[in-house]
Amino acid sequence: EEVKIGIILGFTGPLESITPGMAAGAELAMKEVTDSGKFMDGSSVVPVRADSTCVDAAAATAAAERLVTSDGIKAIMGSDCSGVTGAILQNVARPNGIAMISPSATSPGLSTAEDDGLFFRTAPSDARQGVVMTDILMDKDIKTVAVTYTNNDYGKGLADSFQAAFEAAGGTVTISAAHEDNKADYSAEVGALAAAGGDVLVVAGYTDKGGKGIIQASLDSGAFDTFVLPDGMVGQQLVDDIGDGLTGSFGQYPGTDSEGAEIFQGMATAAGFEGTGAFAPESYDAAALIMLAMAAAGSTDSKDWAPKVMDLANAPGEPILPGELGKALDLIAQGVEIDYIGATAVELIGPGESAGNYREIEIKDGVIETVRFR
Amino acid sequence: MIVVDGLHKHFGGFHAVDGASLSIAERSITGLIGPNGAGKTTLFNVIAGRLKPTSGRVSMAGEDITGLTPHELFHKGLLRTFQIAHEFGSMSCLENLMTVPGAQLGETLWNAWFRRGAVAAEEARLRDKAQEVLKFLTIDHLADQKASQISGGQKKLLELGRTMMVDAKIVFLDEVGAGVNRTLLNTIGDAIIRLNEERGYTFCVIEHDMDFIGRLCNPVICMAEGKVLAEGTVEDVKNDERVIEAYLGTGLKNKVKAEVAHA
Amino acid sequence: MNGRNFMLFALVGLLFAVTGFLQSWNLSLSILQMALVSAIMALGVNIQWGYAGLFNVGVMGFAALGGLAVVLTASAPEPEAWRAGGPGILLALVLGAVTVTAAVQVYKRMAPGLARMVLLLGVLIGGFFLFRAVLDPNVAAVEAINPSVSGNLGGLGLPVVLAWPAGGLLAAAAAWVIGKTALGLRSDYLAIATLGIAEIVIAVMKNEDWLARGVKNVIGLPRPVPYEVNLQRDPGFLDWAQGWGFDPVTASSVLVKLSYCGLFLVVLLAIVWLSEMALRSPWGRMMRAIRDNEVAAEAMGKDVTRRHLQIFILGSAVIGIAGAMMTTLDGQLTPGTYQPLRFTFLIWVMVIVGGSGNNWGAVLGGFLIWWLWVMVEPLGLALIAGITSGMAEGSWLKSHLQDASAHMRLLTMGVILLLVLRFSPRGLIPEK
Amino acid sequence: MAEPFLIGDAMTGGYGGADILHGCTIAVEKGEIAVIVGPNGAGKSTAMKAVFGMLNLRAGQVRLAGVDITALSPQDRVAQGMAFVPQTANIFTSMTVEENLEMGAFLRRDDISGTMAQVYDLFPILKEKRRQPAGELSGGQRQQVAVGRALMTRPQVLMLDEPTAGVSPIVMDELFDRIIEVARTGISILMVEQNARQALEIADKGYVLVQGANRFTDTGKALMADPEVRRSFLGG
Amino acid sequence: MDLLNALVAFLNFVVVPATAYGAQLALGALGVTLIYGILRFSNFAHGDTMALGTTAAILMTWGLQAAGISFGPLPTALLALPFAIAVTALVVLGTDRVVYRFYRKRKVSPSILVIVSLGVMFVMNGVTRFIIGVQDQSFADGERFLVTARGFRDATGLAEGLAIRTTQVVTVVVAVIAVALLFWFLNRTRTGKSMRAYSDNEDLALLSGINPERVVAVTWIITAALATTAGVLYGLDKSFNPFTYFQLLLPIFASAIVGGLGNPLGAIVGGFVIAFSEVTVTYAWKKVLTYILPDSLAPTELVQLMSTDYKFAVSFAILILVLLFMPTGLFKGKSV
Ligand SMILES: Nc1ncnc2c1ncn2[C@@H]1O[C@H](COP(=O)(O)OP(=O)(O)OP(=O)(O)O)[C@@H](O)[C@H]1O
Ligand SMILES: Nc1ncnc2c1ncn2[C@@H]1O[C@H](COP(=O)(O)OP(=O)(O)OP(=O)(O)O)[C@@H](O)[C@H]1O
Ligand SMILES: [Mg+2]
Ligand SMILES: [Mg+2]
Repeated sequence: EEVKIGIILGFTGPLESITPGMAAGAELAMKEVTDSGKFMDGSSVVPVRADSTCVDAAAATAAAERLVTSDGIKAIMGSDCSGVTGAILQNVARPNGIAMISPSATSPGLSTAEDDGLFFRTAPSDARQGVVMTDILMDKDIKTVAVTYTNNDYGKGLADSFQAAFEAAGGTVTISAAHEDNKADYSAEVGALAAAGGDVLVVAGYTDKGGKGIIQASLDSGAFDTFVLPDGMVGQQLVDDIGDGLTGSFGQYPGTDSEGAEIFQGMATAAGFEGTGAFAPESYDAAALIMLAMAAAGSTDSKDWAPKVMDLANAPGEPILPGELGKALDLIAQGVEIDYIGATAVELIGPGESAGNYREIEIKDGVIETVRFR
Repeated sequence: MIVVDGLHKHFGGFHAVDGASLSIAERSITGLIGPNGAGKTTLFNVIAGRLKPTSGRVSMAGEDITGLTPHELFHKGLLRTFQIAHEFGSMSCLENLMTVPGAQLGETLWNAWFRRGAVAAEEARLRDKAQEVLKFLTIDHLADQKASQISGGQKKLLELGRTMMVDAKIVFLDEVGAGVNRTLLNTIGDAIIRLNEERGYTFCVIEHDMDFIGRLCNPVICMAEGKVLAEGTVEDVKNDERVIEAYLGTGLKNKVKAEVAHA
Repeated sequence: MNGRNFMLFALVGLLFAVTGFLQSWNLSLSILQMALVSAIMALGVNIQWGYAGLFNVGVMGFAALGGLAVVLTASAPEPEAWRAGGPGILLALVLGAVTVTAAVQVYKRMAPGLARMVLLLGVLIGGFFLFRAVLDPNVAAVEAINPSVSGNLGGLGLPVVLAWPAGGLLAAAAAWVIGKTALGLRSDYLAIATLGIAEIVIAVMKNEDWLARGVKNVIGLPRPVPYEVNLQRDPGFLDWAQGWGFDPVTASSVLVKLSYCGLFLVVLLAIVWLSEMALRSPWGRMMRAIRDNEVAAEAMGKDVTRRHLQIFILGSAVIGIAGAMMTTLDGQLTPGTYQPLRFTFLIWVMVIVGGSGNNWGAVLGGFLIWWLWVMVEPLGLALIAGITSGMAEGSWLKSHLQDASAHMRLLTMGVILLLVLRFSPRGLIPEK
Repeated sequence: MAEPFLIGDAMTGGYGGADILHGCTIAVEKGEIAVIVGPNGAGKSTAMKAVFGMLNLRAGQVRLAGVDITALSPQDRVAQGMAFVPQTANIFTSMTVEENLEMGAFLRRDDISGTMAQVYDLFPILKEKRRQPAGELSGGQRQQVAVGRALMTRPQVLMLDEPTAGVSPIVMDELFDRIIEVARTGISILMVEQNARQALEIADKGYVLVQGANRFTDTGKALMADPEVRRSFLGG
Repeated sequence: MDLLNALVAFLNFVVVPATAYGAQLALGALGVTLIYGILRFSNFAHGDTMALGTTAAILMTWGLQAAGISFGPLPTALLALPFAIAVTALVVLGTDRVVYRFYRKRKVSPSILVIVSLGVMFVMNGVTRFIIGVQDQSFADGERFLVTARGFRDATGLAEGLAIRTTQVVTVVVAVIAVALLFWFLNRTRTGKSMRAYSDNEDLALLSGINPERVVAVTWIITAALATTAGVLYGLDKSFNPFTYFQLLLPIFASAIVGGLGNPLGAIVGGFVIAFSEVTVTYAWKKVLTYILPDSLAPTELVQLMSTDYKFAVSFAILILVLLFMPTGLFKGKSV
C-alpha cells in the first residue's frame, strides 16, 4: 500500500534556492521509512511535491487543495513561508481535517492561530531565539549592536524579539533596519547601518539572499567585520562564499548536543545534498514525525495521528536519532515509548512548536564550529 | 468674430508666428494663404487652444479666449480640421461622425446605464444626421468602413464632415482641399458657401489652391514668416508684388512655354 | 456572443469540469473561486487599457489596497491602541495632506522663480518634519500595545462583505490622487509611474505596522460564509449530507466553495453588465475616440483629462473590489505576498490573451490563465516525469532534470502563453 | 507597340478584403511622365502600392524593362532602381532633414553630396532646416522633404503619390519644372495628382482611374481637352 | 571637526557604491532602451537575458578555471565574456526568429509584444534555472579590490576607510565606453542610421531599401552584448542568482524611463539618478555630522530623512517627480 505525504514548499519564488534542500531532507526520511519495510505493514511512503511559491496564497491554497482532494495525501510537510502556511492551514488543512507540520514557518502569530490541533512546527518560534542571542552577546560583553532583518514575518519577528530582550538586558540597538531579499543593491542599508555604528552587526536574514548581500557589502566597505548569525544565516555555503571575512563571526541555530545534526549531515552528503542548508534538518524531522505518528496511531487519518505527535517528540522514551527511523518503527510496534530527537533535537511545546534548544557557533578558518549549547 | 492681437509663438529660438495681428469678421469666409512654413497652421493651433502662445491675445466675440483648452473652445462653437487628417482609426466612418456632437446624453455613465431609452432615441437622431453628412460627401458607401482603411482624400472629407455634425459658430479649415479631387472640391466649396449663407457660420480657410480661394474667400490674408504680409480682396492680394514673389510665383505655364520657345 | 466565443467559454468550462472529474471537485471549485476574482481584476485592467489605452501596471497596489480595506473594515477594533495613538495618527495624516495641498497651491498660484522655489521647499520640508513629529510618537505608542498579536489600530468590526465596496472606494481614492498627478504621462511612462506607486503602496503596507501589522501579517479575518469545521459539527448539515449520501468533509468544503463562487459570480456579472452597457453606449464610443486620437478628441470637445481620470478611477475601483474579495477568500492579509509578477503581470497576461478591449475576452482570459497558472505545475512535473522515464536511473541528466522540474511551471506558462498568442495574436476574443 | 519601361499589367487585388483594383493597367515609358488622376478612393494610391510591391496581387503582373518583378519585395525593387513617395507617412519624423535625405540614398555607395546640393537648390527651405527633426516641419515642408528623399535615390523610375498636396504655388511650379527636367535625363516618372490640370499639362500620358479600373487613357493634352473628363474629374 | 574623515565616509558609503550601482543599472538600461527605441516595445525578458548570458559566462569561466587559465588581476569571467556574448546573441536571434518575427510581420500593437516578451521571460527564466539551478553562484576571481578599506586607513592614517573594487571600476569604464560607442554607432554610421529610420517608420525604411531583418538582427546582437556584459559585471560585483536578475528588471526599467526611453544617454543618466536616489535619500548623516560638528553638537539620532525601508519608495517617488516635470524623461525619450 502507498501512503502519500505532501511536500508543499516554495520551489519557485523568493525562497527557491533553499527549498530543494528542504524537500530532499523530507524525502530522505520518507525513503528511510519505506526502505525499512516496517511502516504500516510494509506500506511505502510516497512524497508528492507541490509549489507553494512562498508568496502567492491563492496558488499555494490551490496546490494544497489538489494534493489533498485529488492526490489523496494524508499529511502535509510544509509549508515554508508563514503567510502561505497560514492560508493553507485555514483554507485546506482545517476544512479537510489534514494535519501539517511546517519545518520553517517561525512567525509567532501562528502560535495563536486556530488549528483544531492540526498544526505543528519543528522550527522554534522566533521569540526564543532573541533571548538566546542576547545571552551570547552579553557573555561576550558586547553592548551595542546594529540589526538588519529580512523584511518578512520571520525577520521582523526575530529582530523585534531580539531587540526587546537585548535592551532589557541593558544593551543598545543603534538601528534596526529592514532589507528586502533578492534586491540588486544594499549600499543604502549598509550606509545607514555603518552610520549608526555598533560593535557587531546582527543579520536576521537568509544565507543566500539579502543577508549575504549585506554581509558582503559591509565587509567590502569596512563597515563591520563581525556578524551575528541567527538560524537563517548559518550555512556552509555562506562561509564558502564570503571566505575569510567571516572568521570571528558567531551565531546560533536550533540544535542540542545530540549527535543528530552530524548524523543527518552525513546522511545528506551520502544522498547528495547539503545537510546544513537552512531548514533541511527541520524538514527531515517534520517528515519523520508525521510517519512515526502514523505508525503509533496505526492510522493515516490525521484525526488519529495528529494527537500522537507531541508524545513522540518529547521525553520520556527511547531517544531516536536520524537514520534510526526503522528502529523507532520497531519500538513503536513493540509498544515502547520513544522520544524523537532527530536532526534538530526536536522538543515540542505549547501549541505544538519546537521548544528551541540552540547551538552556539563560531566561524573559524572557513568552518562552522560549535562552541556550546544553550 | 475673432481678433488676434500681436501673437507670438516661438519654438526654441525659432519664431513660427512672429507678432501676427488679424481679425476675422463675423459671417465672413476668410482665406489664409502663405508660403510653406509661414506659420498658418501654427496660428490655427494657437487660436484653437492646441498650443499655448508665447505672447499675445486671441479673443472671440469680444471674450478673451487665450489659453483655453480645445474642448472648451469646441463648446464655445469653435471647430477646426487638421491639415494631416486626425481620424479615429479603429472606428467606422459613421461612428467617427456620431462621436462629434458635444454633451451627448449617453456620454454620462448614469444615463448609459439607467436611461437607455432616451439615449437610444438620441443615437437614432445622430445616426441619421451622420448618414446625411456622409452622403453629402459622397462617401456614404464607407459608413461602416474603419476610418484607418480609407483613402487619403476620403480622410480629408471625413475631417470636413465632422464640422457639419454640429452647429458651429466658426470653423477653421486647414487645407481641406489638399488631396481632394477638384470636382468634389467644387461641391465642398458650394457647401461652405451654403453653410455660411444659410446657417451663418464664419469660416477661416487655409488653402494653396488659388482658384478655390478666389471662388470662396473675401477677404484674403497672406502670411509670411510669421507675420501678416498682405490683406484684402482676392484680386488685391493676387496682384500684390510681395505676395507674388513670396508665394504665387510667376506661374508654370510661362516657364514651360519659354523653354519650349527656346528649344 | 457569437458561436466561436461560446465555444471558447465552453472549452474553458470543460477544463474545469475535467479537473473536477479527474482530480476533485474541491480542487476545481477552489481554482474557480480565484478564477472569478482574477476575472474581475482583469476586467478592471481591461476597462483602463482596452477602453482608454491607459497602461496601468500598478494592479498590485490597488489589489493590496482592497486587501487593506478588509482589515480596516472587518477586523476587530483595538480600542486600547486607538486610545493610545489613533487621534494623533489621524492628525498627522491630515497635516500631511495639508502640506501637500499647500505645496500644490504655492506651485500653481505663484509665478515661477526663486521665491516660489524657496517657499515650496519651505512648505514641503517644514510640513514633512511636522508630520513626522506628530506621527512618530503616536505610531510608537500604538505599536507598543500587544505587538506580537496586534500592535495596530484594528478595524471597524463590520461584516466582511462591506469590505468589498470599501476596497473599491479605497482604491478609487488612491486612483484619484495618482490620476491627478500622473495621468498626464503617456503609455510606458505612465506604466512605470503606476508600477512605482504600487511598490510604494506595498512598502507602506509592509512597514507601517500600526496600519495592518506590516509584514507580521493579519490572520484570521472573518468570512462571509460558514466555516467548514462548524458545518462538520452542525447536526443539521450532517443529516443533510447523510441524506444525499455525501461525505460530510467533502460536502462541507464543496458547499463553502460554492457559496464563495456564488458571491463572486454575482459581483462579476454585475460588473460585466455595467461595463458592457457603458462600452456600447456613446460613452464607450467617446472613450474609443479618445484612445484612437487624443488630439482630435480634444478638438471635438471631449475633455480628455477628465475622462482619463474617470476611467482610471473606475478601473482601479474594480481592481480594489477584487483585491478585497481575494483577501477575504485567503482569510489573511500578507503584504509580503504582493509581487508584481503575480498581481500585475499575470493579470495583464489574462487581459491580452483574452483579448483587450473586450469584456468577455478579459473574463475568459481570467478563467483560462488562472486555471493554467495552477495546473501547469502538475502538468510540468508530469512532463518531466515523462521525459525522464526513459533515462537510466541515477543518471546525471535525470537527477538534474528532476531537481529543476519545479521550474517547469514558469517555462510551461511561457510556452502556453506564446502558443496562445501565436494562434490568436489579438487575443482569444478580439475587440470587434 | 513595344513593351513600356515599367508596366503594372491588368492588376487585380486589394488589402485582404474585397478587391480594390480590377484589372487596372498603368505604364510609363523611359524618360516620360505618366499621370494618374481620378476621384478620391478610386484606387490610385492602391495601384501605386501594387506597382511597388506593397500589396499582394491576385492577378496581373508588374514588369520593369521587360522583366517580371511581381514577386520582388519593395526593398528589392529599390535596388532595381525604383523610388516611391507615398501619399502619407512619407518622412522619418524623428530624424533630421539631412538624415532623411541620406536615408533616401541608403543604397547608393557613391558620393551623395552633389545630389544633396541639387535637392537643396530645388527646395531652399530644406537647407535652412537641415538640422531640424523633420517632424517639426510644416505640412508643405514635409512634402518637400519626401520628394527630396526620393530624388536622392537617383532612380530609374520615380513614383510620386500626390507630391504637390499642401505645397504652395511657387514651390509647386518649381517642382513640376524639376520633374520635367528629371524626366529629360531619361528617368521615368509615374505620379498621382489631384492638381490634375497642371499635371496633365506636362504629362506624356494620362490615366483616369475610377473604382479600380481604367476609365480613360490618353495623352495628357487629349485628356485635358475631353470635356467629360474635365467635368467629372478635373473640376470643370 | 574632521572634514577629511567626513568626506571619506561619504565617499565610501554613498558615492562609490552608488556610482558602481548606477553604472550597473545603466548598462542594463541601455539594452532595454535600445530594444524600445528600435523595435518599439518594452522587453520584459531583458533581466532574464542577462541571467542567461551570465550563465553562459559562468560555465565558460568554470571551464577556463579548470583549465588553469586566468586573466591576471582581472576576473577570468572577462575572458569568457566574448564567448558568452556569442551564445546569448544566438539565443536571442533564435528567439526573434521563432517568436518575435511572427508578430512583427503582422504589425501587432506594442502591448502585445510586451506580453509576448513576458512569455519569453518565463521561458528563459525556466531555461536558466534548468541549466544552472537556483542557487547563488560566485564566480569572481582575480584581485577583488583596487583599494581596500583597511589598506586605505593604514596608508592615510584616517579613521575612515575607502574601498574601491576592481569590478566597480571596470563597470563604470565599460558603461561609459558602451554609451559612447552606441551613440557614435546610432548617429554616425549607416547601419545605425538605418536602425533609427526603421524605428521611425518601418514602411518608409523599406522604401529606402533598408533591409528590416538586418536591422532587427543587429539590434538583437547589440542587445545581447549589452545584456551579457551587464549581467557578468553585476554578477562579479555582487553574485549571480537568477531570481535577483529577474528583480533587477524593475530598477533597470526605472532607469531607462527616467532618462527617456529610446535614448542611450538617458539610460546612463537614468541609472545614476536611480542609484543615487536610492542611496542618498535614506542615508543616515549621523557619522558624517559627527565628524563635521563640534562634539557638543554631535547628533545622537540617525539624522535620516527616511528609513531605508522606503528606499525603493523614495527612488520611485523621485522618478515620478521627474516625469511630472519632464513627461518623457530627462532626455526626451519616445513614446509609442
Ligand atoms: N514643433 C515645432 N518645433 C519647431 N519648429 C516648428 C514646430 N512646428 C512648426 N515649426 C516651424 O514653424 C514654421 C511654421 O509652421 P506651420 O506649420 O505653421 O506652417 P504653415 O504655414 O502651416 O505651412 P504649410 O503651408 O506648409 O502647411 C515652420 O517653419 C516649421 O518648421
Ligand atoms: N488599408 C486599407 N485597408 C482596406 N481598404 C483600404 C485601405 N486603404 C484604402 N482602402 C480602400 O481602398 C479604396 C482605394 O483607396 P486608395 O487609397 O487607393 O484611393 P485613392 O484613389 O488613392 O484616393 P485619394 O485620391 O483619396 O488618395 C478606398 O475605397 C479605400 O476605402
Ligand atoms: Mg500648414
Ligand atoms: Mg491616394
